[in-house]
Amino acid sequence: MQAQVEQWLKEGKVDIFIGYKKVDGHVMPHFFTKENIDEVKDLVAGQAHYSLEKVATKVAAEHPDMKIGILLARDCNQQALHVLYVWNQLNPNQIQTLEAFEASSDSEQPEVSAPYKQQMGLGKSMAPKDMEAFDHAERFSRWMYEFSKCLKCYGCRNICPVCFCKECSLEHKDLVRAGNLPPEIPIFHLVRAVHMAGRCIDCGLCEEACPSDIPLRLLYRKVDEIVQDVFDYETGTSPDQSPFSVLGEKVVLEPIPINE
Amino acid sequence: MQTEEFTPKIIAFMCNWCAYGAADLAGVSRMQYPPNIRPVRVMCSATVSPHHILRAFQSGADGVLVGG
Amino acid sequence: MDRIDGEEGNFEVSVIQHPRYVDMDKCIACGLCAEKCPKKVPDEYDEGLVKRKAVYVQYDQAVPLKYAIDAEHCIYLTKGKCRACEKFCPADAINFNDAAKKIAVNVGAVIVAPGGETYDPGTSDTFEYKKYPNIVTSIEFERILSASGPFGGHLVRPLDKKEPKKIAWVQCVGSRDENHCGNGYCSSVCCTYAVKEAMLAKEHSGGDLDTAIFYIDIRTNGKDFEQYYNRAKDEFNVRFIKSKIISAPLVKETGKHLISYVSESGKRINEEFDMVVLSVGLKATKESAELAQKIGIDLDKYGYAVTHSFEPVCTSKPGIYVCGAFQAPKDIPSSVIDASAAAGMAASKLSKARWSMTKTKDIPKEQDVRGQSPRIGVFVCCCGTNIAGVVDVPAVVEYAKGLPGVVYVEQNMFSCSQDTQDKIAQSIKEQRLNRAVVAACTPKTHEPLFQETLINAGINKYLFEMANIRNQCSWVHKDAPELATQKAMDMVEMAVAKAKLLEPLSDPVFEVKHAALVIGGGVAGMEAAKNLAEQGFHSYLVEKTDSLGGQARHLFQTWRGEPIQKYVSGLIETVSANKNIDIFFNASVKEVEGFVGNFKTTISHNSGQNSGQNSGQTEKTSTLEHGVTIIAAGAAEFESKQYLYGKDPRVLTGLDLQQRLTDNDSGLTRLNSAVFVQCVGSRIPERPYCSKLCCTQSITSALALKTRKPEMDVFVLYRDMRPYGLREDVYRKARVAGVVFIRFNPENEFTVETDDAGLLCVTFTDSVLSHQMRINPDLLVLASAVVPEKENPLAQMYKIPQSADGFFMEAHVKLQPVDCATSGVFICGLAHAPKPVDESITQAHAAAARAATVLAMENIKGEGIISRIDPRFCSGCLGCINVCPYGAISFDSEKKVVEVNPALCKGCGACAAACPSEAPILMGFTNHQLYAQINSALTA
Amino acid sequence: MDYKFVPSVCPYCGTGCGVLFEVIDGKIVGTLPNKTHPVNEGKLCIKGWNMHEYVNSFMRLKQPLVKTFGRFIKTEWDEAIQVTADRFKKIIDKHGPDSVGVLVSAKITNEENYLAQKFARAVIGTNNVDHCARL
Repeated sequence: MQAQVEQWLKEGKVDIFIGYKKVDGHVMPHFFTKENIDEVKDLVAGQAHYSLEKVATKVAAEHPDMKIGILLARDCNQQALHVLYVWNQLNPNQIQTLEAFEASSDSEQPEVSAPYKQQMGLGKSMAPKDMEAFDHAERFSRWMYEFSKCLKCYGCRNICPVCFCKECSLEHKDLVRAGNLPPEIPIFHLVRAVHMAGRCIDCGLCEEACPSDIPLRLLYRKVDEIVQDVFDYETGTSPDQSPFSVLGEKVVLEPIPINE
Repeated sequence: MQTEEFTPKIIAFMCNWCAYGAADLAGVSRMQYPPNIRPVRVMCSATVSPHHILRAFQSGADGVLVGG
Repeated sequence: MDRIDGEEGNFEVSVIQHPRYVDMDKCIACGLCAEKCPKKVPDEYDEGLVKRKAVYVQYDQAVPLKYAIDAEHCIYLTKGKCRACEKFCPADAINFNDAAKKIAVNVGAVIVAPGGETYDPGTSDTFEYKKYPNIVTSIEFERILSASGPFGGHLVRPLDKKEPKKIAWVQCVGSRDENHCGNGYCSSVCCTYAVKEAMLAKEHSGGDLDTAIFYIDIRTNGKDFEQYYNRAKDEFNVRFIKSKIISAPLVKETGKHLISYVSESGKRINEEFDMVVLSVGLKATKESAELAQKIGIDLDKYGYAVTHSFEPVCTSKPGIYVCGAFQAPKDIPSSVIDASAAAGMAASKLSKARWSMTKTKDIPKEQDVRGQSPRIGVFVCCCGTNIAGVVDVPAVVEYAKGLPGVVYVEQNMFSCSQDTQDKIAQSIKEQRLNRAVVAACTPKTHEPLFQETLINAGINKYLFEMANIRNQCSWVHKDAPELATQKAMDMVEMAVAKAKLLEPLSDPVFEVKHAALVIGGGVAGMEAAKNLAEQGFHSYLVEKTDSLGGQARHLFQTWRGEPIQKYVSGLIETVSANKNIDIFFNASVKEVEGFVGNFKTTISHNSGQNSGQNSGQTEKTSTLEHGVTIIAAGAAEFESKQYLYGKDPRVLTGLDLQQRLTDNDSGLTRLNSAVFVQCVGSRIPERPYCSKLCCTQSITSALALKTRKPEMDVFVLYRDMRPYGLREDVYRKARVAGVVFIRFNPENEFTVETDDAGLLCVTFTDSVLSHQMRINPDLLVLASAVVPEKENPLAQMYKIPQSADGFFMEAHVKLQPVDCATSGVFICGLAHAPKPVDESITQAHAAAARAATVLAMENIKGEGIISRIDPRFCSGCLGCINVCPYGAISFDSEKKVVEVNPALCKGCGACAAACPSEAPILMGFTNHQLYAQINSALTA
Repeated sequence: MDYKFVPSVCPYCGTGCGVLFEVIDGKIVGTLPNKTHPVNEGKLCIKGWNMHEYVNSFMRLKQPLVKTFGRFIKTEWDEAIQVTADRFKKIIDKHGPDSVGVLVSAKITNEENYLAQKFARAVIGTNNVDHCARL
């Protein structure tokens, strides 16, 4: 891995390589360049939980011609790149990727949920289909409980590798009013969920960043599943189509009666 | 506790070229329906975004109809 | 029409306007007159299935929506007393003193479009239609299915209002029938409408309905109709039974009707149906015959206006044109094409008079209200009792007074009347209002009127909002006046909330380049260019080969027997000599930019203009500026890889034979037998459409062979013979002449071989006899499909979609059959759909007429309600480009943001919904405005 | 080229969350939570998430100001401290030390906060000390 990056930097195949380095015991993102090429020996992959893709978009915005190398430490990194290519936020010709040795994600490991959470809210390890065990009223009250915990830190959005809007709807004063805490339930999270449909790659960073442990992955998995069912679009698998260009034969959304 | 009959408040987004015209025609034909619907005319149902629907629910609507 | 004098270019026409007894200016269509009128009359619109009153509107969608008194039935007008309507009319609109008026007009051309009527099966009542209510005509059935019909769209039998379980359609009632009614022609429309009715009936009934269509030939030869027929067969399980039905006797006890027919396997079958629908044909009316006599135009033996294949909308009298079902029985798209063509033909003769009678209006200067705080005026309409009878209007007025931003509220009896309009304009000026809300009827009909009032008051017309408290409130909530009043208040509040946020908009104006680009130098392209040239517009005619004429160069005769070559060479000569037409040979379109009024098309072509012969010349590119594009790119004949085509000289395509007939090939008279095979390459899974023209072409070719050598054996193997409309005559003529038509089963083996003796050997299964048969003809003619160019690059360049079959798609199949979805692009000829030469000519003139509506204008005014992108918010994700159906959005790669082309944007707002950042703003319907409406709807 | 990630501690409250600053072309363009920091374990509050904004804010004070005749005038540290000390002295002389209160910010370090309360009690002589992280 280190040798490859060193070679790329020397050959000029990449101008900058975004990877990880251990600093004071913390694995953290690091820019490797030709100027500091001796640092490449410190390049690590490890249990890295940062969105290097999002960092790359910031670099690319400043330097559209710069050749950027990115370490793929988790399988969702590549998917995030695809999404960013699809939405024209990164130019695939500008990006070189290097797969780290441990390709599989370790964020998949669910954390243990306390019995209280299981009872009152939504356990973090839940899959959308598990939710279907509850009736609509139950699901509704569980979600409202989860949303009521929101501190409106915007961490889920800020950390999200595929959130790139210059102007975010979550700061639109007609949609999410400033000042209110918690944000008017549930609009903040549902607006975000709508935007995640066909964009979320289930990397789990949002849930990790959430100080209130709102099970955001479950929410976004659900909307992505709908997109997949209706449009047969699998988010992040291909760099060259957006869900808007996929037209379904005929979209039938079954109406579901509200349980009394 | 007294229970009142539930009359949902419904916001209807209606496409100018079809559903809105159809609602007009329902009027011309004097068809009768309950008065708890509030029509919002739009130029095409395509312009109705999830935001509008969420905003409607957020503002207290019990149902949202998109006609187009 | 009273009388007509004069000649082409100068007709004196006298028209009688019959009294309506209702003042159109005063009538507000409240319907009170009809409510009070005591006289009931069978409703013609609902085919007499329900009653109307003597004062009535013909149907709910009537334009203008104004009442009229039926003098034949009105009690006062027939017996001298009543006048109930007059007493109750709140608008004082009834005028019994109304009298017939004679109106004289001086015109240069006359277009006759009296239409036709359906055949009345009661005239020669073999079905006993008059006697039995469960035998209905197809038009009655349409009304039964309609939501606004007599049973509210509920499918029931008229006799006992029970839901039918089995319905039979009987085709060719009053068509293809010389015995009962003398209507020897095919009515063209009934097969497809029967298919539609059967499918709709199935949808209405929820699935367990059994539908059977009894037919002679299924003639679904219109664009995409064959696919529709296939769907009915395969997906909807509509039964299609080839059998001519002549009676359907009643089975006494059950109210059912018995139909007996012979099945494919030759068995006689008796089947009972709950309802029988007679698919009645079309016919010319007695009135149109009288009209024709007054005008002095010739009619054929069926009463249709005589026309010529090469001038399909010209009557026998110059300057008088015909369109629609008076020319021949035809469906909506054909009638609409005809109508545009007739207008185009008339316009080509009247181009000098264009704009000569226009007047311009003085418009007061528009005040700039930007930056002012809103001063909203609310005008609440009573609409007589229409609104005030249900909604408490004074309460709404009071409520409106308390709404933020409202500075003035007025109550009007009739907001749309002229004096109220003046009053509103006056109030706007006096109260210095900068926004206006009218709470009345629907913006669909009245917004333009009130916008005009705003313009007259000197404020921007987009500073206006309507609250629809009539059509969507008082009329539909009669029984809940309190709640209706509450709703009306909410609606006014919503309108005010939006009005507060309205901004003045301007309609963009674009200059028009007064030239047309016509792509394709076949008959359609040439006719279109010629028509435009005659209208005084310049055309660039782009032909991909080195000569004009297209497919028509191979054609021999029309079905009427008119020689095509003479016509084509004459047309080529006219077009080549016309100074208004520049022709480019060996030309192809390379690049297209721009939009309606301002296209810029780059073509490559050989350098010699107007001379196709020197194709050795060097290639050149030219960039043409034009306001419209007419696509007449044509189509080719299918080349079969089967049936020894290209391998045995005795096997020809339909066009090959036409070419030999044109060349008067002496070899043809040496033949002793010929076989025509229909549907070669058409109506098959990979090419499911019907090629429409081949049946008639084979018939004319067969007849031509028979004429040359009467003793020749001529066979036509067919699936359904489709000589629609008046072409049925030539089909009959061919059968009389001894051409043998054999229906074969395409699912069984069909082979063409040469046997040991070197004879051609055609083997097929006769579907009547279910026997395998064999013919050894001297000539085999493959009636081959019409094949368009799939993935034509023009589709991409002009952003006009192609169907799965490769034909260009029109904007609306029925109502805009020559317009494309891209404004300023029109389509005609084979590139649109398979069609014979006369229909190509008609469509070419229609395309020219539609194109002229753009070319005749100095500039085009766009709509103010379009999308704009706020570049500060755009992240350049291109999502909006994907969802824009009009291709109006493009990406600026320098600024990394998208832009909307105001000429292409139609204001649908799909971009605004797709954008996660809300960067696109649909002017007049901004998110901000919609959120305000939503909030105010729910705050009460 | 000056691209780096700089680990730091959030200055807002006393929790001491670990953050990373994204530095591109020498400018802080973003803040990320330190995923492995024992205090916040990869989470931040809204203030922490937006630290980079005030660093680059045009409203940020970069120089001491002295209010003279109702207007703030830019000055040097020596003068600013001198003026402050003089005014405090006058006030304490006239109204006693309890007429002064010290409000301390979460944006400074723990040690600085300690110094501030020491300053209040030992130098000014008052217990009127408070801090926004006194939750």
